[in-house]
Amino acid sequence: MAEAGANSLDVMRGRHDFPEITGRIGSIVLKGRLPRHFWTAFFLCFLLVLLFLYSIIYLISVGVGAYGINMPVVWGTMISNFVWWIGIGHAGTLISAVLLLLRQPWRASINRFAEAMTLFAVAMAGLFPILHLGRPWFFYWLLPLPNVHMHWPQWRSPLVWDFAAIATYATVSLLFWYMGLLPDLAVLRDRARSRAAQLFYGILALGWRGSAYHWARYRIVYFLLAALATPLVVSVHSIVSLDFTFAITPGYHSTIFPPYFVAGALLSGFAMVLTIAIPLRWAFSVEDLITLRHMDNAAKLMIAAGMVVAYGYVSEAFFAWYSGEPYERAMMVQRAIGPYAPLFWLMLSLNCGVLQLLWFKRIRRNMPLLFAIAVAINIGMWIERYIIVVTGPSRDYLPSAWGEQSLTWLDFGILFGSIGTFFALVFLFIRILPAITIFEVEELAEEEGKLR
Amino acid sequence: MSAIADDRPGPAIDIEALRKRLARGGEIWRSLDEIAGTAEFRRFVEAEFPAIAERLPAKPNRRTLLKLMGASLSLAGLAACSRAESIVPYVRQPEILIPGKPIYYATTLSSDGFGIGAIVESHEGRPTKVEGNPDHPASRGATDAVMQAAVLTLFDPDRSRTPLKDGEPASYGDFLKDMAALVSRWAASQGQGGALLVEATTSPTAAAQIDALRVRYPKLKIYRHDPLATPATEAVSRALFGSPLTPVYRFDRAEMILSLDADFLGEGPGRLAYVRDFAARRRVRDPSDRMSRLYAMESTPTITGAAADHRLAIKPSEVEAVAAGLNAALTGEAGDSRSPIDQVWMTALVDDLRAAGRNALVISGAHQGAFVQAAALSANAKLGALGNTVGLIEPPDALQVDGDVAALCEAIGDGGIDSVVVLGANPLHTAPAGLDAHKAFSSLKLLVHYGLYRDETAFLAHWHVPAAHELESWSDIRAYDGTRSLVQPLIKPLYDGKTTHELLAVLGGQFQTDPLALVRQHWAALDDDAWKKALRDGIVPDSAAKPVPVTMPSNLGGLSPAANATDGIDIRFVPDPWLRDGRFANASWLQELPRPLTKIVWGNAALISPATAERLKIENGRVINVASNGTSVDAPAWIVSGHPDETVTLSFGFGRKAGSVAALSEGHDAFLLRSAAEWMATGAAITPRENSARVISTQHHQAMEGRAIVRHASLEAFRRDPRFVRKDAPPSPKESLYPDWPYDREAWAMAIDLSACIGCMACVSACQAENNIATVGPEECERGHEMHWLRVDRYYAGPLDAPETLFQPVPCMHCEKAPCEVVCPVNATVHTHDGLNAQVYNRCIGTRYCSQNCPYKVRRFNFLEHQSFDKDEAGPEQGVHNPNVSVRSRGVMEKCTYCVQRISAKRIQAQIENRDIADGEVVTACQQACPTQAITFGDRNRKDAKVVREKSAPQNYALLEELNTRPRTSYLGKISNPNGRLAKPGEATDG
Amino acid sequence: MSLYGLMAVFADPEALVAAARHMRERGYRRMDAFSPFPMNELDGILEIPKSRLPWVVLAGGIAGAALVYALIWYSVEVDYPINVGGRPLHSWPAFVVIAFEVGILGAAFAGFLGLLAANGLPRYHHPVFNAESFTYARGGRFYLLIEAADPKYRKGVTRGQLTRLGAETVEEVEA
Amino acid sequence: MPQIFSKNANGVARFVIWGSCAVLLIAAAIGIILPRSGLVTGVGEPLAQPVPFSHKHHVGQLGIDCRYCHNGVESSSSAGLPATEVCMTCHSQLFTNADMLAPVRASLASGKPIEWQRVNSVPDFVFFNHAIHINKGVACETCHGEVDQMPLTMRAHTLSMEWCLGCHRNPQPNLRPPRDVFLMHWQPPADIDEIRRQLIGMLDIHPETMTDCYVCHR
Repeated sequence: MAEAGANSLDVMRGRHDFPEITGRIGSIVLKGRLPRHFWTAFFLCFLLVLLFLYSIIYLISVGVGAYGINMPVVWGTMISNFVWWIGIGHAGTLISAVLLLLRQPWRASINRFAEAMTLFAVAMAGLFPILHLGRPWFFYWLLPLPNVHMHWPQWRSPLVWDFAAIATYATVSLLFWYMGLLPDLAVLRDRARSRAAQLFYGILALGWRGSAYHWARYRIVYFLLAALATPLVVSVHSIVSLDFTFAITPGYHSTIFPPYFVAGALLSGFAMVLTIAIPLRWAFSVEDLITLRHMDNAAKLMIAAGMVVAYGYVSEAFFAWYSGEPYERAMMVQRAIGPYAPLFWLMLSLNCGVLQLLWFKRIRRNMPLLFAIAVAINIGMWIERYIIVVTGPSRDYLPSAWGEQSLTWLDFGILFGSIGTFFALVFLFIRILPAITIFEVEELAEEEGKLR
Repeated sequence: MSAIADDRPGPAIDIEALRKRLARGGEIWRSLDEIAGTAEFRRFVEAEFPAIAERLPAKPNRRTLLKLMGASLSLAGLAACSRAESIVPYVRQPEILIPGKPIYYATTLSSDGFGIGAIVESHEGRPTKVEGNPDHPASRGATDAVMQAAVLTLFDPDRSRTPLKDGEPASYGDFLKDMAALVSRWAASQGQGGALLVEATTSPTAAAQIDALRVRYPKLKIYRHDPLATPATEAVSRALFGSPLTPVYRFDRAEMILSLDADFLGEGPGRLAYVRDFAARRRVRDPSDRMSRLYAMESTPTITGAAADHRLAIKPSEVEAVAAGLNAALTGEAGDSRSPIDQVWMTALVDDLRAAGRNALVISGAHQGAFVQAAALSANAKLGALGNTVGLIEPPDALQVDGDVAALCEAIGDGGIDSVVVLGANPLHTAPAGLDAHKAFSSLKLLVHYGLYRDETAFLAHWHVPAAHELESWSDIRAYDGTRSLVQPLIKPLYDGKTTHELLAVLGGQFQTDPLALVRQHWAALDDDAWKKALRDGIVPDSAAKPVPVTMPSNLGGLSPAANATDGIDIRFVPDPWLRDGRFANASWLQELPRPLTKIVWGNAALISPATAERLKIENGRVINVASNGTSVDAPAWIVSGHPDETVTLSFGFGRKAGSVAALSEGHDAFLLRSAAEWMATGAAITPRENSARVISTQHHQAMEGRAIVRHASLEAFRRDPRFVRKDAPPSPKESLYPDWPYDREAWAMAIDLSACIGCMACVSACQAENNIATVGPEECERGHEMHWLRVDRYYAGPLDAPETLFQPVPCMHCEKAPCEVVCPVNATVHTHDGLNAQVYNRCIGTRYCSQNCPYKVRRFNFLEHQSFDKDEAGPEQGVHNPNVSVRSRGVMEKCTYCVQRISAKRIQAQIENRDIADGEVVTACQQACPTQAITFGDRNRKDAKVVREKSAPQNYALLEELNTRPRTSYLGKISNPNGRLAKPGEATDG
Repeated sequence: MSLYGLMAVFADPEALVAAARHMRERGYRRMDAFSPFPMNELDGILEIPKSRLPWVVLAGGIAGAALVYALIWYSVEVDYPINVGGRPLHSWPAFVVIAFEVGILGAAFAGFLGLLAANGLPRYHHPVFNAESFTYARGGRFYLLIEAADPKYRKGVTRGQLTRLGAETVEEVEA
Repeated sequence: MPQIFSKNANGVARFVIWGSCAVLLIAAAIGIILPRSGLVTGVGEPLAQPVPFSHKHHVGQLGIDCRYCHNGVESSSSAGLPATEVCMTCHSQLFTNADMLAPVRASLASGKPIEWQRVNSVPDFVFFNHAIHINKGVACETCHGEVDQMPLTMRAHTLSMEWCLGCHRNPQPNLRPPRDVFLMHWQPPADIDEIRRQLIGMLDIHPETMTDCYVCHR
């Protein structure tokens, strides 16, 4: 990655004309000339998809006892995976929605795959609450359906709120994403040579023709959706955090959770954005469209979010002590010196320690290093969620009931399986849809007057 | 989901079908794993039980096997069962029987040969639940864990179900032929070369039959083999009074009790009665109440020591010295210098005993040597307690025999004996290590074994005959105090088992006998009405043995301390509290029931003290080699606070491989180390091994972490401040954000008296039996998947080496502001009009949020398919299921329901009779089993209710009340009565 | 084959804007502009009326929230009242959360469907696609369409005017 | 650029959109109706029995009381099925060698019970108690329908939780004086509403307690 030392931090480098932009972005999809390592990577992910399927079948046919949970720690990796994926989902919406509202020009070239990332992450997240159930086949009992056994959801339960939040979030993200895609689909429709491609993109494009009248309404609605997505994105992870804060279990029962979960979500989200963007821009040599500026900004947002998370850790510990609750205190001490202590300290060193490197400009612009840090943060954030899930119940009110859970192969099979599936989806997306928003990049080029 | 749903008269056929399929079954337990391999089996399981089929390896893992017993059984029997729901009426319906209504019978269960009265609940001819018989002196309405499991053993698919000749299935007719031959031979030779090996029994009929045999065959030898026998008792009374006598204690009169290594709360045929009286003397509700005081000196931690006000742990070999010292002190001589306990302690004790005078009571462990027992008796005599708190009666199990199994082996060795009939005993597993029973028995011309299981002895036997379970038998039996009672069958023998009396009759030449007639004719004295009454009441009126007046010789009958305290390790042998000598090793309920103090399940360990562990650098689970006179066993070590130093406790009952359940459990066989019938050995050696072994315990943390969980105080402290439970405990909020719900009809509530609870685990076992609670096997227990709705927490307080032990039964608290309910997304756990925290299994989808949010962690989750709720496929052990309780499927949360099925039954009864439910009408399973009556249950809205009186006691408090969950279950703080002049154990610390 | 209108192709946005303004000043009303990305200037020039979609979105949001809250209220108060953990039947703070989420959902759907409806999409067959020159394939082309139905439309005249405005090509589009 | 789609593509698109909406609505309707229809609940479908026992004949024509065969109904949770003996009390005299009754005679001879097919079944996790209903004035007829019209026994009601709760929430309309519970085609007197109001009080019926989960699920 040559431009490690470069100092020009434009949103877009070099001069482009529209055919060149559409051409380069469109050809990835239409010509399908993809580097070999793309396919190698996809194949690896596919193996993980198979692992995922096997694990799920095993889990459902044998029972949830097959993975690490037990008494007293009846929640385990399914929940932490869920929270982790939801968190990753957040950066996408944030980039596309919030930065749109804030009129941040640099979002243009990364929002598309950020949104895609959101969708796939939410899709993964959506699976876990169901896999978590003892009787997954009855998951629909969380819905208010007319039935002969007078069954209603128990609306006071945060799990029902979750259900609503996740469903809404997934749907809105999808709509938002699809709206953004419409003009680009039109472009692909027109570029497509083969009949099949024409029909495929043509049908998806809904006959978009870029009329000024359409654009007028389009702008408004796109903006409104962004305005809706912003409070939504905050509410979703707050509600996820309510799953914990609503409980009286020590270590769950903390008012700091909602903001601190949202910050954590952003941290892991941007970490994932970088984890994808850095290889992507290199593999398809679009460094001039996804520039160092993007990477740099993302890194800065990470450290901002990361510091809020760090503050969250501190205040969690502080209030455990300040509350004077013996149970809270004992739990916090146990977290630091108990059976889960190694994980706890590893988490701190990753999410608070490693993060600090991002203060340095030279590290922020060193892509391999930045990539490594992003991955480290992803790991750290998963551990954080797991710590939160298990340490509370493993050290709650009655010492006689104290105990730890030990993970089985199934926990990891499902975690890595889901990661593989996620990336497989990302690859497919890159293959069949424009990973960079053509029309916005063109608009950007227009505004920046970078036309040849 | 329920095994046999309430509204179907099916079970009638159940038994029929059962008997049919079992007749065809062959000896199942051996074929289990083989079967499990076969393709046919796979097909069956895949069809009936996908969950397992999926997980079924070529060689099925142990837990699967445990669960598959039923499946493979039904394979043997009803492989071709259909989904179509068919219902069957009776062909001839018994008058007394109305389908859907349980019937209760009085009978007597045997515990180590002695009788404990029981009331057995029977549904359409299926015995499903054992309760205590209030009229029986040894039960007084209480039961213990082992009795609860009687119904489980009855339906155990592993039971031997056909006669075996040289291991091959044979007909009972063939057996009779061979017996006829034997009988004629004996008749000719007056029983020359013949021997009978019986186990401990108190059955008058059996005794009479044996005497008859003796008359018939003068040369026939009778031997008795009871691995848990305590012969010293008889020896002592012979030496002292010239005739065999056995002591009976009156705890209702005892004010000051000294236990010399006696576990009278946990061991012995009279334990339930003793526990009741003991607890009654210690029930304090008001500062003016009095309570007895218990000093305990014990050589291994027991629940008696845990209940003691002062407890001393001493090496087994030092007990004699203590006894000698005590006697000296009582007679006023100078204290024995060798006494291992300090003088202050001894003087305080002696003063207390003297003060109590004839109301004092000194008990010696029945397993103790002659000297200790003699010393105890003489101490009682000196205090004038003999005849008041201690009475001596002729031993109910008296039987004139020619010796024990050792003598038998010797006789076989001399060639004096060539044919042996073993009645029930299992010498090849339980015989002392010294003698080579296997060699002796395999040299016999004829070995006949009669027993419930095809056990180690049966393998060697030429003939094995299945025994009838005690719930299938006609017999009679005597209780610890000599009371005679009858044993009547609840069900026709499932596997054509024979009663002991039938076998004895066969040996007497009567080949076709009616089991009832055999017993009835012995009771010819009773006319039919008296007989019926005896059956109905469960006892033969005033048949208790009369105390024999004795005079104490001054010189202890010449007995003196035998063994002197040697250096080196002492070994203390104990029977496993549930499995006894291993006879119940195949009862999964008992295997999985945590041992009172160690909380160990599915195995045993070598118990040692922290100090000893420190000295030998042993940690929990490290395998140690215990060597004593030549032999040695390897066992994982387990460190127990309050265990005497330089001593190791080994328990019998484990290490058996016969029986699919028994084979699952780990643990060592302590019989391998036991020479003769001793209960302790000295001069042993411990050498730690490199490896460590798995010891499964259900409680991993022993301290209360300074939390006010078990709130306890001494009697003085209680008198100073009756509301001590409030002292430096977090305040309980009174107000709540939410308006209180009205509970204007019933409001069920429970009170648990922690002073009374001795941690005997009877309640847990009863709960399991009543509520169809699954057993999950060792692997799952290790992972923390056990299912007991009610657990008894055990905490240690105070110094590590001499801690105070505190028990706390923890069922569901039925919080009025239940945290679990608010978080359930599907309304699967909600409140009822009478304030129950109801759990609706069929609505639960298993988010487990409720358990996550339960501060008491009393909810249990079906992590895997632990038991089948499919009637067609579940096998005979479903016969034990309570038809009024759903059998829960995989992925469903469950918990204590306050025995809602009992509440419903009583309410329906009351509603039909148009009246309110009376106080004390609804009795929960745990409450009914509890020998100390620590648990009270009732309607909080009735001012006169017993539970209201209990809850109004000053020491009443709710667990974690500061959380404002408003529990319906509350506790009465533990009050102990230590001697003010001595250090009060754990008084200052914890809680 | 009737005539739908005249399609003029311009190289860059500025040209399109200028052209649109001129034609507007010349009194043409039935015209439309097509561009690869939104161009705010055109709104004013073409006098595109203010969209009412924001109100639709608001309505959708309120409807969603209200409906679901009503459903919840009915279920806990009327259909099956149960004492759950001693909490009041109508625990509104808990219910508001769900109402909020569903409100957002309603709003989003209203916005998206509203947009499609207002824009008459999907419309796979449209006269403008008949124009040879009309395509987004080669990126930025900017089109101005004068409909034949426009009162001021004169075949030759209009074409001339467009050409003079710097259209690269002017082509007749069949309906 | 040539058109990609033909003229009627727009029509097709519109049809697909509205069509799919319609399909969804229909699916929902089916989802609501089907579980309550006889197809699923089996209401009105007689089952084949080993012996074609006719309640119509025994109850309708001969007028045998319910309790003659179902003798547990007043005191037990289970109404009980007649033992083979009970059948034979009459059929040892009547139709002694009717082929129809061969299974019954065989059963008595062999001691093997007759395997009937269950008609009115509830799931195993539902604990129904006949005695309490009978004693509180809920007639056999109310749940089992007019069995005296059934040549072969069939379900009269869905026995779904919905249906049970209907009465448990508001029992009054289904009550009758307990002495009349075994009557078929019972004609309520004119002042039945008043009687029922009194019954609620006299029989000490508390609807607020009858919707607790554990009333049926334990």
